[in-house]
Amino acid sequence: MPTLKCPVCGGPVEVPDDAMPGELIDHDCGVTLEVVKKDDGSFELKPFEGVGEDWGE
Amino acid sequence: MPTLKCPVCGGPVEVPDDAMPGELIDHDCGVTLEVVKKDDGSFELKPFEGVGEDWGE
Amino acid sequence: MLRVAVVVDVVRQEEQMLLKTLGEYMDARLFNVRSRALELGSDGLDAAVIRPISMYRAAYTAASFEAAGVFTVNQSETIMIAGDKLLAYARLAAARIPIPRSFYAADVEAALEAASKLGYPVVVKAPVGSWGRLVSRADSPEELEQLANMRQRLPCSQTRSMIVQEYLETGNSDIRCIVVAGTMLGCIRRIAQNGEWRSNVALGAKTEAYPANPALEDMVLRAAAAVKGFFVSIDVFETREKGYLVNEVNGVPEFKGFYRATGINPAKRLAEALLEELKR
Amino acid sequence: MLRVAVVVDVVRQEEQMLLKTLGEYMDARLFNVRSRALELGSDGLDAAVIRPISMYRAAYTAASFEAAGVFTVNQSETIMIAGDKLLAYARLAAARIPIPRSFYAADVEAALEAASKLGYPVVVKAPVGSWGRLVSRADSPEELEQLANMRQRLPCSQTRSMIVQEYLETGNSDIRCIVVAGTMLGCIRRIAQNGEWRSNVALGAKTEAYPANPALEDMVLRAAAAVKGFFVSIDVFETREKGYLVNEVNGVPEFKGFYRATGINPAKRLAEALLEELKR
Amino acid sequence: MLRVAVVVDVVRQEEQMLLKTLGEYMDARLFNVRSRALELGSDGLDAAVIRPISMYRAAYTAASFEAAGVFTVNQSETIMIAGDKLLAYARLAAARIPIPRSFYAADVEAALEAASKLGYPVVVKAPVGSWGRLVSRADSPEELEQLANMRQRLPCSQTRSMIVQEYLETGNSDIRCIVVAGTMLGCIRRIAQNGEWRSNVALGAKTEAYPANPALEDMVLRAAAAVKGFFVSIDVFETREKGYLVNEVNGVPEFKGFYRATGINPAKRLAEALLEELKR
Amino acid sequence: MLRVAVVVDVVRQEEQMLLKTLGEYMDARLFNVRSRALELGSDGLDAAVIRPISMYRAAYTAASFEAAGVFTVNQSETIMIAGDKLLAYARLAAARIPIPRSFYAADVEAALEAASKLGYPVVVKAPVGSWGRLVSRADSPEELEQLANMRQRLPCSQTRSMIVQEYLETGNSDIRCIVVAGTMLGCIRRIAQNGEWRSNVALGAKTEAYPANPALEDMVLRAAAAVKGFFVSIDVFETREKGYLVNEVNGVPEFKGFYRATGINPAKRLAEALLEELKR
Ligand SMILES: Nc1ncnc2c1ncn2[C@@H]1O[C@H](COP(=O)(O)OP(=O)(O)O)[C@@H](O)[C@H]1O
Ligand SMILES: Nc1ncnc2c1ncn2[C@@H]1O[C@H](COP(=O)(O)OP(=O)(O)O)[C@@H](O)[C@H]1O
Ligand SMILES: Nc1ncnc2c1ncn2[C@@H]1O[C@H](COP(=O)(O)OP(=O)(O)O)[C@@H](O)[C@H]1O
Ligand SMILES: Nc1ncnc2c1ncn2[C@@H]1O[C@H](COP(=O)(O)OP(=O)(O)O)[C@@H](O)[C@H]1O
Ligand SMILES: [Mg+2]
Ligand SMILES: [Mg+2]
Ligand SMILES: [Mg+2]
Ligand SMILES: [Mg+2]
Ligand SMILES: [Zn+2]
Ligand SMILES: [Zn+2]
Ligand SMILES: [Zn+2]
Ligand SMILES: [Zn+2]
Repeated sequence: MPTLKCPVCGGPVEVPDDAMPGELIDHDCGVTLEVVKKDDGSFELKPFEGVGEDWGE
Repeated sequence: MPTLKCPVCGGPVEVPDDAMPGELIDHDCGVTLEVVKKDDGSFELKPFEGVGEDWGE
Repeated sequence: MLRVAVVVDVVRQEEQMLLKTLGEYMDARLFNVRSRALELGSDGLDAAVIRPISMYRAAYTAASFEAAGVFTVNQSETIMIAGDKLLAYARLAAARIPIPRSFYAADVEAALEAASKLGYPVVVKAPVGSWGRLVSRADSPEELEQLANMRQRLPCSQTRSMIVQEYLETGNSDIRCIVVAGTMLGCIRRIAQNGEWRSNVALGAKTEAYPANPALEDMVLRAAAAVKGFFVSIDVFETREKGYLVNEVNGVPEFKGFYRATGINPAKRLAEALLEELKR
Repeated sequence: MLRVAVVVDVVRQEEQMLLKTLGEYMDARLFNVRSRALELGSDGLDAAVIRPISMYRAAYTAASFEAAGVFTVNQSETIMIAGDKLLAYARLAAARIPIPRSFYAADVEAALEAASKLGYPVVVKAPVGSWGRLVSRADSPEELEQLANMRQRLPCSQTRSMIVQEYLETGNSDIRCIVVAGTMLGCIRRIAQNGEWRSNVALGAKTEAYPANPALEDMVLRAAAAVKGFFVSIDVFETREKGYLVNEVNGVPEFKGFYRATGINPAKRLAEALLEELKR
Repeated sequence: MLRVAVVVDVVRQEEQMLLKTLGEYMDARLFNVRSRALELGSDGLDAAVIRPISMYRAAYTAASFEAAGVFTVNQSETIMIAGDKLLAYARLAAARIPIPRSFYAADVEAALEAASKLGYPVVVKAPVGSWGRLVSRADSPEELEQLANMRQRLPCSQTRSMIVQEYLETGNSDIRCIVVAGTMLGCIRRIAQNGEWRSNVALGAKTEAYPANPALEDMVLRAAAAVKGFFVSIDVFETREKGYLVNEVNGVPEFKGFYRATGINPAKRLAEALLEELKR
Repeated sequence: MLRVAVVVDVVRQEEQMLLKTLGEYMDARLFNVRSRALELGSDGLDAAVIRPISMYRAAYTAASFEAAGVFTVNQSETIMIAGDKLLAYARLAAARIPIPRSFYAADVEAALEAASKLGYPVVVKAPVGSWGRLVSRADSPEELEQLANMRQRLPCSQTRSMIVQEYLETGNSDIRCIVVAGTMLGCIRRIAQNGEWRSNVALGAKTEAYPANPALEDMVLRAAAAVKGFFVSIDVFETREKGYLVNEVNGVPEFKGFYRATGINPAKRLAEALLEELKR
């Protein structure tokens, strides 16, 4: 399980081995992070923009 | 007092002689109309877009 | 080999299950609609399982694939109707499926008129929205007026629109039934958290398996058919006075909780049904 | 006597004509959706002519009447599809009716990808909107990126969604054809104001009668049928390279300018068609 | 001759009165901010009377004129503070002027905490807004939570922000006092329509003259000074328990109703005060 | 012991540094505005360091503390002015500090007028916003009209407002200088990513230390004073033709990149300056 750095607070974030781009992770600092695949195939985390009015189950 | 035509319903709208561009008039058809000055100096009516969140007394 | 896209905007557990399970039956790949454009009418796939959480992203990807004749689960028509409570109620009512007594109110005045016909309390909901977010209860005309006025300040036409509905005694719970290709897989009951009347899991509701019965199953299957749903969940109220009523249809159903409570894996059933459908 | 409601939110000249003309054939009354609630499934009418300017008000009143089996012009399905350019294009394309080459783009990155496939300039439009308001042209990736970024700041999911489309040489004009009950009444041409490429009357376009021809009529009638339209207008582009293409369908058509340019009164034709339909 | 602009976005009776009256004392011209750009720091005027109904249009035109040293009524600082109830309360409280007991709540949880300290009912208002539009009352935690949740759906940060405030027994009325250049011109009382607790004229309130008294006048003048207001109205609550409290300051005051009830013409007083100010 | 709150909505690296460093000098505690209500005028603290990312949350917490006489860094006035580019430009211009030539435009027509005076290309920005998000460039009247029209569809009055500004040749870079209590700590240069003209770090800009000089320092300190900033960053354009110009003031400055490039720790300097200030 790789540990990535939170782009907002700099703290550690555990990302599952089989993570997929598009997965969301809530972080302690108060931000939701999204798993994004970089061009070189590795993962990074990006703050996730809030949900819109039509999002739901 | 000139009578202009409502651009929405086609009905008559009475506009005061001393009307100023920017004046608002509510019309029967359900629309608020704004007095606008044309290039030739005469008046016309345009539907007035709704007020925003920061409009008030 | 059959080729299917799992279309997403974010990847929840459901989408991971779908990708894994479908991958055992066919060539399944992820399609992230946030980074890729989709040509209307371009081809190359046999089917698309539509999973964006955003209703419009779901409907628009489905429609784009349909333009090319790709089989979509669900089709855009189902997604649009299921995603819009008012259109869904109308479809169900037209098919003589029982629903809560409901009015469409475009404005404050209309909402007050509707409530005066229904009697208080009333439930007010927006056609679009989920997780209980735009579902409110008004106990008096004052409260309703305040609420309806606030609603008129929302920026989207659909969230300004109101469904004014009788408040039903449901034990603060509802029943979610999952349907795949005309078969009901099973049901769960969602029971609202203490102090909350809305039984959304996002609002803390607990889930448990709920034993089906023929009356329920019949109504649920008719509801799924009325919206032309291939893979949908049907949310049902059980009331003492009126029996079962359909409250909601979901065209991109979450099923993590369902799987946990019942042991039934909708992803597997969907994969099998899809295979069968595409062979035809 | 047959009873029909003319459902409005604002009473334009069109609605006055409809009320007057329908009143000569049946018992026609105004229904203002802004002040009156509408029960889903309540009865008492034979037909409803749906005329709110707001697309959702139109669709929701239609659906509410349909829940009771009232005949609606147009039905909610037509209004929803015609009111949403992406759903409309998808329906038309699925019916093999020619449309501008178009992509669905959910986000900036997707829009850029679409444009790089189409080549610049491209047209970017929102699925919902009219009067040319959310229709833009981007001449370069920089301009498109800026535009698409701005779009993502709009408050409603539907106006954030983008259709990225080839820019067509149309002489800055389009052809509007009006269809009632499977018959094309006639066509007008709208020619954009000087310096403007969009031929919306709201943006200053001039209108003139346009002589129909069998190829156009055939395409227009197939388009109306594809969206199940009873009373719709079909907007067509005429291009040197690709011939006729359907650009847009309107489910609550304005016809003041059409009447002025052609002398044909759609309200009268609608009244007659409605009478015939209801007698069946 | 002194040159003054009357800056507007729409022209109400107030602006017509101002233009006419100011015109008797100086060269007064209309400046419509919707059609004309304003360079920051461009000169040519002695004063600008700022009258846009939109708070930001008012503040931004004032600021643009101030960049060039033009005397503005009111200055942008006053307009921004008066236009924002939270900034205004803070300024008043810092100047030891009595206000309703109030909390700033950024979110639902914070709002519930504030209300539990205040006791129910509470008033919840947005910092920006008028005509009573975003002013609500919550009688219970359930109602407050529902309301606060809805608030979080509004599109602008300022309308999502909440002031949670004690509900005061005011006889459903307030007192509006008009101040010009450090002098209180007079007061009116606004009494809410039957069944309404908010005394906004836009919500049907009736107005009548209200006799001033030294205690009221002293508080009102200190309030006007605290926000550096040249021409403002100060809205005051009169309560049995706490006496007078300032509820609101208006930086672009309407005075049509004041004029009718008191016979005092604020436009005339403003013209004279402006003349005096500019002579200095 | 002195008591200070570090007010946050999200805890970035900056806030962690502040909390740790201030904690070495005084009793420093975190105050999360998203979960806690703040009474206007309640006491108990000596100072509050205002750090919410949301401008209004920052301004409102500052104002709430000021109502009780708590020393705030920055004060609400500074936060409101720095957070609003138009108010900031006006303040700077009134203090005779050079800024880009700028117009306030409330609507499309006004924007076109401003641009025709400036000549193309022009920069169009909203008063509120950061990270380059509402900063666009228009190369022609057509592009500007399209852009300005889109802007009018945004939901908040402030983001509909436009600053139309000369486009300056800055080498796609700007200089950020940090000021604490009247002292300039140092500067960095931010250079835009390839293909991007905006030098925001959020848009990929690189940072490097920038050696100060007396002319720059003088202008920067005057700018900080003009907005009454205790701890602010001043963003400066360096142009061949006009020399240094102030483009922006930040009232809740990010300083992670500054620290990395210069080795200067603003948190430490702030703690010392605060100690000194509070001892007085
Ligand atoms: N008419 C009603 N009477 C009683 N409870 C209701 C009613 N409508 C909704 N609810 C409760 O509120 C919850 C959310 O409402 P629903 O219509 O399902 O909207 P959502 O799409 O947000 O889930 C339901 O699951 C149910 O518990
Ligand atoms: N792909 C295109 N190529 C050229 N012109 C177009 C294109 N799409 C739209 N237009 C022009 O813009 C106008 C408005 O676009 P349209 O799609 O009809 O949206 P609206 O619903 O706002 O009328 C059209 O009438 C036409 O003149
Ligand atoms: N704390 C309160 N207690 C009782 N009534 C209130 C309170 N706050 C507001 N009101 C009533 O609501 C009306 C509108 O509130 P106000 O704060 O003035 O906002 P607006 O800017 O919309 O006028 C007031 O005129 C008053 O009648
Ligand atoms: N008038 C201008 N001329 C040239 N570049 C500009 C101009 N205004 C802004 N920029 C560029 O755009 C960036 C963002 O603009 P800015 O006004 O700082 O807004 P933000 O608050 O979003 O950072 C600036 O850092 C600068 O690189
Ligand atoms: Mg539900
Ligand atoms: Mg069109
Ligand atoms: Mg008030
Ligand atoms: Mg900047
Ligand atoms: Zn973090
Ligand atoms: Zn009219
Ligand atoms: Zn739902
Ligand atoms: Zn007010």
